Amino acid sequence: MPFTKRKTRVAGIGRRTSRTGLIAMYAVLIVAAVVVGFPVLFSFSLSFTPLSDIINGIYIPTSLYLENYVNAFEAQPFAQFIVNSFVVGIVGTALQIVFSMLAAYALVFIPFGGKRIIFLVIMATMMIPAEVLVVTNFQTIRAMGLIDTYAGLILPGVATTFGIFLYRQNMMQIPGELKEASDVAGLSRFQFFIRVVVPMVKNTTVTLAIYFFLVTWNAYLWPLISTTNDTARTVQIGLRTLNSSEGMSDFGMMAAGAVITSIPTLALIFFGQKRLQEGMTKGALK
Amino acid sequence: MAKIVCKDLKKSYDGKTEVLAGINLEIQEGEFFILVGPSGCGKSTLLRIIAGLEGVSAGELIMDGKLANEMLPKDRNLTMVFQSYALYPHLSVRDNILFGLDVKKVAKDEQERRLAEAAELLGLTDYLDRKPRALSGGQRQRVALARSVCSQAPLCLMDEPLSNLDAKLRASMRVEIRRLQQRLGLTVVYVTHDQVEAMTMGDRIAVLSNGRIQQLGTPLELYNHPANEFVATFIGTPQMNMAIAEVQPEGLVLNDDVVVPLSAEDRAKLPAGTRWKVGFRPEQVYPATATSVHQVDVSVVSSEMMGNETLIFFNVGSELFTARWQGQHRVETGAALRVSLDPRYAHFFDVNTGALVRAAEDLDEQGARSTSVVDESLAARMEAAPAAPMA
Amino acid sequence: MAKIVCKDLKKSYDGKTEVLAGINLEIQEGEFFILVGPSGCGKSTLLRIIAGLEGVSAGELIMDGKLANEMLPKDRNLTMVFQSYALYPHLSVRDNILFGLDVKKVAKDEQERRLAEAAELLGLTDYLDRKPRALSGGQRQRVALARSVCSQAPLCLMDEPLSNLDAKLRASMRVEIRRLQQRLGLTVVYVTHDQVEAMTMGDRIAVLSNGRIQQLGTPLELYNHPANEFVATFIGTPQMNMAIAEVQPEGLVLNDDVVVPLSAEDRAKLPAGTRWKVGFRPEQVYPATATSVHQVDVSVVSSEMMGNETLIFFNVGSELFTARWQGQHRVETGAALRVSLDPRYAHFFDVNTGALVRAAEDLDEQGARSTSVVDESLAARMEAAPAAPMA
Amino acid sequence: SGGGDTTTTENGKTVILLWNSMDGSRGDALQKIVDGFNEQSDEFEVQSEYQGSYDESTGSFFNMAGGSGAPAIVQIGEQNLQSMIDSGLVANVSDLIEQTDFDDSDLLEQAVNFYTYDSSMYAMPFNSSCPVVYYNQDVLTEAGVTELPTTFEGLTAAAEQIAAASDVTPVGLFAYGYAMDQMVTNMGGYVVNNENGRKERCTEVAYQDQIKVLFDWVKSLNDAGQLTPFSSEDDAISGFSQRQCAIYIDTSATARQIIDAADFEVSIGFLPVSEGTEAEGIYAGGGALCISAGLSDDVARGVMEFCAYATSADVQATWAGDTGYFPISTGAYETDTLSKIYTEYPQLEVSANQLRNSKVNNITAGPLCSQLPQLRTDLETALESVFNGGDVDAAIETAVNSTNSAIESANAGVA
Amino acid sequence: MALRSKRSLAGAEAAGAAAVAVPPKEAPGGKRSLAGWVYLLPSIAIFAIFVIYPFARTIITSFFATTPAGGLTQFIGLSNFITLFTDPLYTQAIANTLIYVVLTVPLTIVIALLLAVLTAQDLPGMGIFRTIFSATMGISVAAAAVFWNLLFNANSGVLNRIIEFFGGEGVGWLIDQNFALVSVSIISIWMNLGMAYLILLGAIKSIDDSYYESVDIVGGGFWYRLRRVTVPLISPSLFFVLTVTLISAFQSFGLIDMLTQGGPNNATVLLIYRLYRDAFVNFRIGSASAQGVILFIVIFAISYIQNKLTESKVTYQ
Ligand SMILES: Nc1ncnc2c1ncn2[C@@H]1O[C@H](COP(=O)(O)OP(=O)(O)OP(=O)(O)O)[C@@H](O)[C@H]1O
Ligand SMILES: Nc1ncnc2c1ncn2[C@@H]1O[C@H](COP(=O)(O)OP(=O)(O)OP(=O)(O)O)[C@@H](O)[C@H]1O
Ligand SMILES: [Mg+2]
Ligand SMILES: [Mg+2]
Repeated sequence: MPFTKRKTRVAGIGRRTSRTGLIAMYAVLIVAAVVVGFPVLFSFSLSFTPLSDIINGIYIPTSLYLENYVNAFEAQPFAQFIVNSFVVGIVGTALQIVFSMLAAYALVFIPFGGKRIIFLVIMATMMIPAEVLVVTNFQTIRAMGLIDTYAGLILPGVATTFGIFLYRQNMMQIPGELKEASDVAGLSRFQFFIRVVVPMVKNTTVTLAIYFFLVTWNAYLWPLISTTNDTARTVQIGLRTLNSSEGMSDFGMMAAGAVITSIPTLALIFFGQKRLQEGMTKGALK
Repeated sequence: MAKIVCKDLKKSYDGKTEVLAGINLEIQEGEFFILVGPSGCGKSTLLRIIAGLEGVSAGELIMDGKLANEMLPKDRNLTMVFQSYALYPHLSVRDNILFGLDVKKVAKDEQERRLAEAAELLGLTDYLDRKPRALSGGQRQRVALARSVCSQAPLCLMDEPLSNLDAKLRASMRVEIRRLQQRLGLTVVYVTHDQVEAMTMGDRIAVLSNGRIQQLGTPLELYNHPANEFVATFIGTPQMNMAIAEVQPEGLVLNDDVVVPLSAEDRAKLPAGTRWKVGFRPEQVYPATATSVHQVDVSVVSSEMMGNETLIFFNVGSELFTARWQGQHRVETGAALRVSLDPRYAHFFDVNTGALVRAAEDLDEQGARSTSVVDESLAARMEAAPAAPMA
Repeated sequence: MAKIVCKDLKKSYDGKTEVLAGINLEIQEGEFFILVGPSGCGKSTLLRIIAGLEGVSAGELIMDGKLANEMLPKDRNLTMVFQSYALYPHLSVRDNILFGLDVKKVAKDEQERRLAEAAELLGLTDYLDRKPRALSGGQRQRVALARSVCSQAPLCLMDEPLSNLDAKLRASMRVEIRRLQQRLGLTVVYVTHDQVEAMTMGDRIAVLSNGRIQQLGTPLELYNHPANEFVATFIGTPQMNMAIAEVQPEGLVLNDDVVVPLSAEDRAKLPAGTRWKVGFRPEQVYPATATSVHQVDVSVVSSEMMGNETLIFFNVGSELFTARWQGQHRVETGAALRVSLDPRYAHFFDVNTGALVRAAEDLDEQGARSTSVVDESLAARMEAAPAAPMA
Repeated sequence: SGGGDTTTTENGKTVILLWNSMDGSRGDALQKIVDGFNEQSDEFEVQSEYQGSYDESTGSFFNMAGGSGAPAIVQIGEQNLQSMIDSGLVANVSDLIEQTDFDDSDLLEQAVNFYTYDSSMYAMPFNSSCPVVYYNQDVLTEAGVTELPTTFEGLTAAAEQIAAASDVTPVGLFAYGYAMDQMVTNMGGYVVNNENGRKERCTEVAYQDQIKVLFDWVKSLNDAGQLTPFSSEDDAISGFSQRQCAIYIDTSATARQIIDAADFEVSIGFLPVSEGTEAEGIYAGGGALCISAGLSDDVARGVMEFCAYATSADVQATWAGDTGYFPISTGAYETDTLSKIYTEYPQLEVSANQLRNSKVNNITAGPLCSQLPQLRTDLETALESVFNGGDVDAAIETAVNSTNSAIESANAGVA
Repeated sequence: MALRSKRSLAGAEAAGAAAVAVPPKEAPGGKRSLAGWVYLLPSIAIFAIFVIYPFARTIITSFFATTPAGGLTQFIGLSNFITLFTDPLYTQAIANTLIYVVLTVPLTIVIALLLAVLTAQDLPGMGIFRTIFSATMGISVAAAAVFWNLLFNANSGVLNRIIEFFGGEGVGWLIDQNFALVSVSIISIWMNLGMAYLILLGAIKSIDDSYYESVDIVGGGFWYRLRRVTVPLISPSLFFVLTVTLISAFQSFGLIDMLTQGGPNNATVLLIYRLYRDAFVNFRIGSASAQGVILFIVIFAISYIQNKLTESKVTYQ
């Protein structure tokens, strides 16, 4: 076995595909890419187009028109929102990572009664629609005095079924011998966790970190409900606020807002794409 | 004092089938103890019980004189080389080798010293900063061994530690491990399926099958006095040729087919009874000479020439017999062959129970076939063949 | 007609290092062709090029007389047994074996017929409905073989197909594969690292190293006339003992240490020159007799008794030499030993290039050491040792 | 702040927390009012916080009520009034008016009418708008329509003329529940029973006859191919701007944007009634300010002070100019600010007049019903089914049943 | 690892078996301990407070009549449930939801699978394609609604302009009741594509080359490879994606809220959207709670059935 990192050469379509096959494949891909990418590119284009043009069906900017962005930033404290989103995203992500990791470790490596039930209950929570929970959670958060705080925004989401599930799948792939070898070497349970399990699930951690960040960044209902003012609000609320509920929307400004809120996440995907795709697979292997 | 004592040790994973059905053995301090047996017979299970990674269902495990059934692995002061290496993929070779030493509060410079020594010994000095994934299978196995060496625990358990090395490397590792064990006075329990390792490395071998120890003894005891048919066919390669033998007026009839003529002297020497299972080792199926008494004529099924030796296959009844001769011999398939099957070299087993009735003769009291290399007659015999110039 | 012809075949994965640096060979229709070589030498690569799974960087690959460089794998009408089995975990053994036959439009009843035959042959009949994961390593490998058998393609490529079987099973599979190949008249290209397989199964062996074919020939040609030092040490186990030899007045000096006395006749027979690399096979390092001319006294470093043979290690200069003697011989470490190192049995290699200067003598024109088993003198020699009753 | 405790700013002003639902540019306009108030007040500081839609804001208010961080003032939509009253969490504004000597004489009576139940006002009117009919005057002129129609029949006739004269589809509509119940009111019908829930709590809808007139009209247009259904308000606005239709119905709050964006002349007319009936007028929908119950006297005073400021003539005039809502204080109509705007955009005055000309009775008080959002959704659904060729009676029946059952189940909770 | 779970299962069976030869014993120190709970505590606590507790309250509330603010006023038994099931609009919401799930889930997976298959190989340009196809994962519902609204507007939308440019006839994407659910489904597929694509791509890339080489030698074509090799070998990932997509389809509320609000003619009222309206717009908390319970049961049941149906087809390596 060569130990160099090998390229995938035959997966999917086959290495020795005929020329016409290859052309067909690229054609399909390009069409798909245009279809998938179009909404985003189109909005990007709109964000530089004046509203009067848009209403009259002109979607391509004729000049570098930045007014929409200026308007968006003027209409909403986007800078503040972006900071909030980052704080909530990063802290929330970190906590979700830690919580899921600890829980998965217990589920995989520590024998104790009731494990199976616990796991099933955790899985079942995924099926509870979030909409029925927010009102009660709002009251809980309020009782804790956490309205309008980052903590209030973050706390209800720090335990995630998805994270526990993915970590569990990943940890189950850690050979039992590694635990046994450290038993023999005299490591405690926590030492094994820190020294072996945490580094070994690194890929999943990266994956989940990106995923959690995206989810937190894109969350809408809870941030809206659990905040009453702009101090802790996130970009999605800002975007929502741009959208006028009565009368006509300023398409250009909304497109600009949508672009503003999407840029950090798109950048994350752009740079994290590879890690994501590696780590995501882990969840599927039992 | 015995290092490890197993008293009627039983183990079942599912509460139904007993993987170990009552193991009794004592392993002495400083002994190199080998466990062999067919795949799935429970070798790894026994090793893991000794390590404390697996509980016992019944019986006692005594280590250093103390009942150890419930002792935690880390309190047993041992080290283990896992069949699958158990290397930590995120740690460098160096950290893998030193894994756990800090927990045992071994000082940094002492760690470095041991590391240097072990790496040197196992030829890993150049690889210390690599991750296991960048090592070949053989190198990985050596890292696992190095970890064991560094830990310097007095008891070392090894589960097929050389299985993934190529022949050349395996040969040198055999020598190194044995040397190390002797130098440090380690007690080693060693699982293998390799005949050569079993025969050359161990002080004693236990043959496990069906959850029980079939035989326990030195390598040569097992080879020369196999306790039963199972051990006889398990030890030695190519495996021992087995046939049902019956004494008849015309001689010893093998598998109702081949008749080995018997002299009166031969008949007198046969064990009690008239029907046995008999076993001939392939290297004791000789070509018949003009003076051979025990010659039988067989027809060659096939042959394999292997450079330094030739295997010749022929049928005895429904069984395929193998003869193993030194040198290269061109034998045509279907050729008639006259071989000598001397009952002196045969092992006799009870035809029902498979228990040994009588081992082959021609062995000294320790079971070896000759005593000293400076014996002139041996030399004569050994060189006799090639010394005669070819026509 | 030659089935496969490689003309100056080159392959590089990264455009820098050539994994194959110009391979020339012809494989005949119906031939059992074996590829051996150290790990990473390009055996699998060559096999995959023949299969069409890998392109060539330069040179020509001709199959059935047609240039095949760009031919698609499916058009080559061959079958391949992968080193990693390539069994589909979601398919039962049955479906794994039959995999691909539907693409080839083989009728259902014909499929069933082949399946039954292959399963029978490989002892898989009881496992047909299992999934691969419920099989042991050996059984999996047999399924991979069965798939190949069922496809009945005239060319079969096998990449270490027996590596995961235990010794007993491996022995029987060797025989079965060879038998099958002969019955169906298949052309087989077979990669292995196992000496026994290489020596016993192949019509011809190619030894690959450094991207080139070091030698191409029948197993015995390679054993008896190794083209160079590499082949000499690669073929044969334990490996050939090598030493630098120099003719001196007192005899042949090995590694500036051991002096082998030479008779005038010996000197006359030496190849031209005064300094070579010489190689003695372990089984030709005999104990010296009273009449031995070529005796040298050595001191035993260690020995391994293996039931049917004993390996004795001693130093010649800085090199460890091995002697391999039949039978069990108790040899103390440090004992003085007088062995015979007859230059007739030595292979001589050019000290710089390693090329063979002169092979060992004592070989018939085909390179085998004796011709017929019914030769009385052979029998005498073979049985001589044990026939003499022990004192 | 509202609820229990009172917070003050660093410079000692009492904080009045205001929850609003003014998104987009309207948010800026509201902030302007708040800033204006804060500037002139030494005692109070209003802090305005956006809480999503009226409905979301109302929900949050329910959850938050009484706790710290709860607002003193919450802006609601007309559809939330009954729920607010039911919750018991809002103050009786009439009482406060009395307590604080607030001068309510200038408030538009039509607006007061809507927010009053059982002779108590439960929210301070603030931002009102109403649906109107928009016309592409160029197309009308081209087709020879000289007068803006005021009846369905007139609209049909105009549509036919347009269809004959140009290739523009005459009428465009989107499912707009608010416009529909306003039209019911305008035609003189009760939207819900018990006199629009003004006599006692409503138990079912009462709009059937008027809605049938409307739907029949829509159906006839649709069958004649003279109707373009739009998917949303935005869709309708751009459709109208791009001459995909010549006539459409939308809120008056959009008027300025539409007039600005269109490259043709835009006219605005009253909602239609059936021929021969007199227009009853409309109710004052839009937003209003609810005041949290149980405020400290101090805060309550501040709240009313803010209300006084926010409903004052000048502020309302500016607000109207900034947003398109029309002023709810009569004085505002006399200000220069507004007359300037009306000079520039005479169309805006038309929409204001529609409200100001409305009669004042229980019909034009508008529906008081906790399930008003559901009622509108059901009407929208019904209209969409008519767009899609569905049977008018069946569509109405489905809507009636759905709304009635919603009202029943909601009433069970407060009974 | 497989052994580990087998062992515990075997242990459980043994406990129930009548005649036990030898009782299996845990490894020393492997005794049941409290340690597991310590590690689980943070997550369990959060789940208990923010999921289980509110859901329990939801279940209780579902049996009550409520004030708009959610106060319980009167125990009414199953009345909330009965009202729902006699409401034809609710039944329609069930039907819509099922149609929506059937439209989105399989298509999302099939499209994601095809794209993943086509881009799994390391050919030039694949990095760009992979980034584009996974990008939708980073788009929030709010942003997606903005993007697609601009495309789908029946009159001003670009899509219809493009269609008309090519001589076709525009479609009332979000307004035509025959198209609205399909249109929303298209957006939903677009949104969920990214994640499904990434997971499947990863899975395909981890398939050993030799499986494909084996097909190469036999000569199976694109569909044969897909059907006989790729799909079965990534079946665990497919299963995972199916489960996640299914659950999220049942819970996709944002798009509906922002694009169609359930219209036209209730064509896009999904269970979750109806729940949202009743809870957050109509303030009928009791009914909304009942809907929450129903939705949970439906998701649970369908996941369960899905699990049972596909279980045998999933092969873990
Ligand atoms: N965790 C387990 N649960 C149930 N059965 C087990 C478990 N581990 C091993 N077994 C069974 O116990 C028997 C003995 O297994 P063990 O691993 O000890 O064999 P082994 O002698 O080491 O074989 P090999 O030479 O193949 O390594 C086997 O039949 C195996 O199937
Ligand atoms: N896809 C690849 N990309 C780059 N290098 C490769 C690739 N495949 C093989 N190699 C390199 O080519 C050389 C030959 O590899 P190959 O697999 O043919 O060896 P081999 O003779 O089969 O070895 P083994 O006995 O270990 O199977 C090795 O050095 C290996 O690292
Ligand atoms: Mg084992
Ligand atoms: Mg290889």
